[in-house]
Amino acid sequence: MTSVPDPLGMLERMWLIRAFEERVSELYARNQIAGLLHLGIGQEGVAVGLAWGLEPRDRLFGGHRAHAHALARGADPARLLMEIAGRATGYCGGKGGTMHIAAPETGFVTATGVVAGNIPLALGSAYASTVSGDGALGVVAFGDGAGQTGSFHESLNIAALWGLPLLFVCENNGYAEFSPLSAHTKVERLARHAETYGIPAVTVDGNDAAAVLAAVRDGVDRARAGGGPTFIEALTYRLRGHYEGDPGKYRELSELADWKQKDPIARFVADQGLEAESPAAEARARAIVDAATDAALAAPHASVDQLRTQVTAEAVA
Amino acid sequence: MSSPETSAALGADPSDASDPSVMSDPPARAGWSRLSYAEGMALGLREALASDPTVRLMGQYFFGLTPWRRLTVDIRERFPDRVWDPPIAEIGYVGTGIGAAISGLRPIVDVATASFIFQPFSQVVNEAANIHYMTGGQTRVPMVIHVNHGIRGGGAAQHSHSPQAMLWNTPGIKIMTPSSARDVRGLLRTAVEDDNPVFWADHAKLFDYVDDVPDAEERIPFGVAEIKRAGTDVTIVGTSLMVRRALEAAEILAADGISAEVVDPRTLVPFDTETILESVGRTGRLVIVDECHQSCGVGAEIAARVAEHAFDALRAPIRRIATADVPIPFGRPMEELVEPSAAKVVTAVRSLLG
Amino acid sequence: MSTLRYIDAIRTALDIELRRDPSVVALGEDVTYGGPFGATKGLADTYGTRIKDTPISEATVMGLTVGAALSGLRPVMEVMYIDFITLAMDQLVNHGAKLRYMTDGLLQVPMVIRAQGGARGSMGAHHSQSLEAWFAHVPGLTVVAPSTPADAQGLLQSAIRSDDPVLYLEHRGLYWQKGEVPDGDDAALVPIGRAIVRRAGSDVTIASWSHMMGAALAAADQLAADGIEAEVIDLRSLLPLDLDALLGSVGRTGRLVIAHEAVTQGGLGAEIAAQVQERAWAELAAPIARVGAPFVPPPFAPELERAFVPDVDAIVAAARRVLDTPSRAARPSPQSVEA
Amino acid sequence: MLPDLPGEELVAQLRTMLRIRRFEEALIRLAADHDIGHFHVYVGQEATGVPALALLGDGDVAYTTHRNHGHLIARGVSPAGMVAEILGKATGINRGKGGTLHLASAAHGFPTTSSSVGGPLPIAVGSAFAFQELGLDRVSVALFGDGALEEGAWHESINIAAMRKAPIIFLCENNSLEALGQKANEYPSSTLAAVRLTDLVDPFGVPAVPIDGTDTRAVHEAMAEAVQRARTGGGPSFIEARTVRWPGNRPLWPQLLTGETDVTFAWDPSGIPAEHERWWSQQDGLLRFLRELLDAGHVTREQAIAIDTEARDEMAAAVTFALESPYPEAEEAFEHVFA
Repeated sequence: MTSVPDPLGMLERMWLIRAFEERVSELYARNQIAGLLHLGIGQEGVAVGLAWGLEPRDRLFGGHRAHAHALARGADPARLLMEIAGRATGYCGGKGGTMHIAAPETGFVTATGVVAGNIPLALGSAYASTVSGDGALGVVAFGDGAGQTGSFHESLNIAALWGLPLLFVCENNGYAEFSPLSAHTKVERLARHAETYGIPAVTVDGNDAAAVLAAVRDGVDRARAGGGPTFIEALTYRLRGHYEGDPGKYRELSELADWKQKDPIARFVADQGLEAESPAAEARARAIVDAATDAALAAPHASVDQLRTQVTAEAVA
Repeated sequence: MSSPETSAALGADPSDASDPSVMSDPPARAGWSRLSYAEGMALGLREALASDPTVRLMGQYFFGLTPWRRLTVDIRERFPDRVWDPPIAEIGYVGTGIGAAISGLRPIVDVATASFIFQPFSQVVNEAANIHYMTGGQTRVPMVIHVNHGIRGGGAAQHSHSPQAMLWNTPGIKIMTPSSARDVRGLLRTAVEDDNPVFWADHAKLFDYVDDVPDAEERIPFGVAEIKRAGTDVTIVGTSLMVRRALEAAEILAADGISAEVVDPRTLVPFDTETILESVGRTGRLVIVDECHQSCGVGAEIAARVAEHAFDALRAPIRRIATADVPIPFGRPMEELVEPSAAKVVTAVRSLLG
Repeated sequence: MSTLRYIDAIRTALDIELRRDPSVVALGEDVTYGGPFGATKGLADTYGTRIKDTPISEATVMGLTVGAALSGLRPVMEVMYIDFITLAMDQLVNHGAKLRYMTDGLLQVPMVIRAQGGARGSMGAHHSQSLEAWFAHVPGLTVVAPSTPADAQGLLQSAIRSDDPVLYLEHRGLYWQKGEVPDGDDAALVPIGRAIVRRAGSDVTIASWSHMMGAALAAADQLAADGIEAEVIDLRSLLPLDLDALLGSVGRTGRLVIAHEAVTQGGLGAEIAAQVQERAWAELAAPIARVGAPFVPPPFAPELERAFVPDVDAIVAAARRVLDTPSRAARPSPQSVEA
Repeated sequence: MLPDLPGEELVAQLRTMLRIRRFEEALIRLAADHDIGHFHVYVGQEATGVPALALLGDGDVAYTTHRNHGHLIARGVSPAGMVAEILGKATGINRGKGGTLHLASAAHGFPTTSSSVGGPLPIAVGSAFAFQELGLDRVSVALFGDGALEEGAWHESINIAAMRKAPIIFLCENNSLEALGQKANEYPSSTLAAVRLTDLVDPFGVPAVPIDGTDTRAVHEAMAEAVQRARTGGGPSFIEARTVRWPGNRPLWPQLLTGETDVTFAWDPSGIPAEHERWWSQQDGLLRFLRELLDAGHVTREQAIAIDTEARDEMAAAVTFALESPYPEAEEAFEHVFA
């Protein structure tokens, strides 16, 4: 067992993410949320292990499955849910939605709906801190499907060449959209690519939040000491389909059952000896989500008056 | 009539989808069948695969994530060795499609959501579109590039693009934007047999519309517009899903005694300017409804042409109904406001008729 | 005032803004060397690592530029030939242009993308395009295309100071042209979104930008020899367009010719024509004429390249065509026009 | 060392190398008097391209880049038609529409030539894909420089090729030894973080070998093995052929900095100018090949001079043909947009 400094905080945040994602799923099923939803149930260990290793100034960029990352960094669940439900009071005024959530004041800069589209953004953020000297790390979380894109390769190369203060966090959940990784590449561990460019790379059990945290700390220490980027490949599993409504028929039920046994929350509770505290932590998380839901559903829908605002800094006609 | 668009909403399990044989009414006439747009697509794909052993499908999201995607499963079962699922590497697999086309195959490459065309944009506009020209006519690139374009509900700014106007500014690539089961099937057959790259833009909200389709094989030529509804007071030109919105508008206008003619160009490249000019010659008024952004959109080119060549026939300025010039917002009320609608077409027509 | 070549004016603008604002950086392939045409030559001597060479990875460098912009810098990225921007379209169109809107202003993307284009010097279909219409179609972007050294400097300075992603389009056929540029850090600034009348006239309006301005002014000279006074407008800013300037001019002349080097079909001329015919319906005395390149990729051979690029004669012919149309004062008045 | 091939085949390869060398030299001289735009020459890489492409058969295809002249000559394309194309003449192999960047001859297995770095890589994979699907015993070759490895297209292409076990050979001509801007890696490449280029290939499980691109035996053997692997279902191969960048390639426009090639340098080093001693005596693969042929007795000095004279005469005639050829009719610009 790896000890962590704030086990109860991490546990409660994992419960918050789980409760939040389950609620989003329910609301979607009840047709109270629009759009193409990608949930991270089962991957909470990576998001929380990552967030607990960062400082507030560090800038995290998420992908299309990023609710967990925003919450892990401290995004307000109510404002986040409002955004996902297209409300005027959501983080992005309802203009972004599930795939484009942002909570920059928490260090969760933005998400993107384009596979691997966030990797160059994080690269630029890390580059900016080398110029401005603000000491912020660039951090990017992406899935294994991003590993076959050109941007992935280009970004590893530039990060290594320039020695950027950057963490690549690959959440390898075994599936790129609907295909197992083996159908998309012969490369089993994407960390192999990082090694090619001389980037220190480590593969960890992503369902072990403490192990993720330890790997993140190593990477953070390296980057802050001027040692350049680190690549962390966290092996995990998506307990839901690629998107809500995905029947997931491409997966074996036995595989799903196996992974349910490795639930990152249960694992963390057992490893950290939090059996006594867990039910209350879960209850607190669910209460927060209940309140967030009430607030979100009561919030006004995005206002059409805001349709033409923020296209550019200069107001458009 | 309730719009079938709603049932194309994302996310339902395919097993929940209504059986198309139940959805389809009995054949309207002998030798014709009533098919949904999605079934028309699937028919065209199956016919193309059956008629030419060099046809290949690259990609698996022809029907997006709608329940109709089980039709891909059906195609895969019939042609198990002719469908390839590439990795999420659009530059790589679109380029693979180009090379395969150069070397003897006729690939139909699916880029799925049209917003993702910007990933392999260089392959599409710098390579596929230019190769025949740059080589002085030596090499041909007979391929079809498929996307599902447009505002589909909650897709927000990165899953709602209609990039066809940008490609209309790009010499060397043909563009088809069908609006009915019959058109998509017939145009697809022509596209697959064409020796040029063809950009094929579908709209997920078209998939459920049902129309008559001839049982016999049919190839619809490119560059021939179809008058989808005859009228005398105003011409409405629509493309893709917007043909449906135009027809809805014409229906509403008819109740007011306004006779609208609805013209569907069906292909942007080549483009049938003549049919539109003839129609405008009769009606004297033109409204264009297209789902690209307005600035430099498809409507701009049509308006500029008609304004130049039918200047004397026009009795009123040409009006464009397009997607507002903002990134597509996520929230529903805003999304409804930015997209072109039948109501907006009706308002525009009324403003022209005073 | 100093006399500068267009390319020197670009370098001067970069120099001033790099000096004024430590958050400005310049990125691109071989920019420390000066790039293929010398626009950034010598800047690395003064500004050190703020002038940054990148690998040939357009997609990622564009995304990196976006990421740097939303993390506090004002990056200026050079795309060596605008044709190569096709490799970076996703980052530009799906990210750079949209992030402000998608986040409702939580983020801003103050970046400049410099790219040169145009069919000059027989470079063929991959190095010669004029692609402004693509970008004028993308909400969230600002697009400018200067035609003189003064505007080259002034618009680039304004672009760097803008909080929006700006596509700054250079034409390599203009690089060696000289002109007067006001001295000083702020004297040359040119506001974005403002067209300028380069020649006043009352018979026909000719709207153009970038390298085609030279042909437009030459055409006006030819027409003047026949007693036809053309008003020549340099749009300079392509998104947003200065429609008021155009409508004002067309209100006086009743006739409009739009000339650009890009392919006519789907070009920016279509958008301008569509807007003007709608909003100046009553004033238009003749059809709007568009002059642009044919619907073909830029060819290589010098003869073919000359046939591809619209010339002075084409603009003169278009002007005569619209002037030959009998004036239609009795055109029916427009109905209420929606905003 | 020499490939294990009959003497007459080796002499034929020498002839091809000399024809390429004299073609490029003639072009550089031609550029002094004629504006032929920016171009790239293959000087110094002949010993890679000639033995490698000699292993291809009818129906095999190769996709090359902006540095394509040598590859085309190696597979039998007419130098006269190539110079004519470079001058934009009607008799050019692309009818004046491609130019130096896009020289292509489908009949010789060059279906199209892209000047977008990395652009042809996935297209080459596509041809291999088609050969697989159609059951054709053909291979596809992607020819590219080390810069292409900086592009995302590279990563996507090799991943797909490896997944499909496609019959493709990635022949990377790394001509960056002694080039500008080297980094301190084991082998220089301006902007790649990988220590060895072949490291980029290893994760995909594709066999990858670095070879000396001036060692014709190494080229022949690596290519023969790769072709054999492709033809027998073994999938893709990667070859990195390393050569020194010819000094005349260092300026933006190629120049005859080392003077014209003098074949007598192969046996009489006393004539070699001191400032380019290393180039002519150690780094030029063509002269190395000639020395080895002389040593092995496959060719005499007199024969070498005769072959070289023929090559010079052929290229002089090619230039004359091109200069005397007519330019295309301007209307040709509108042909071949669509098939």
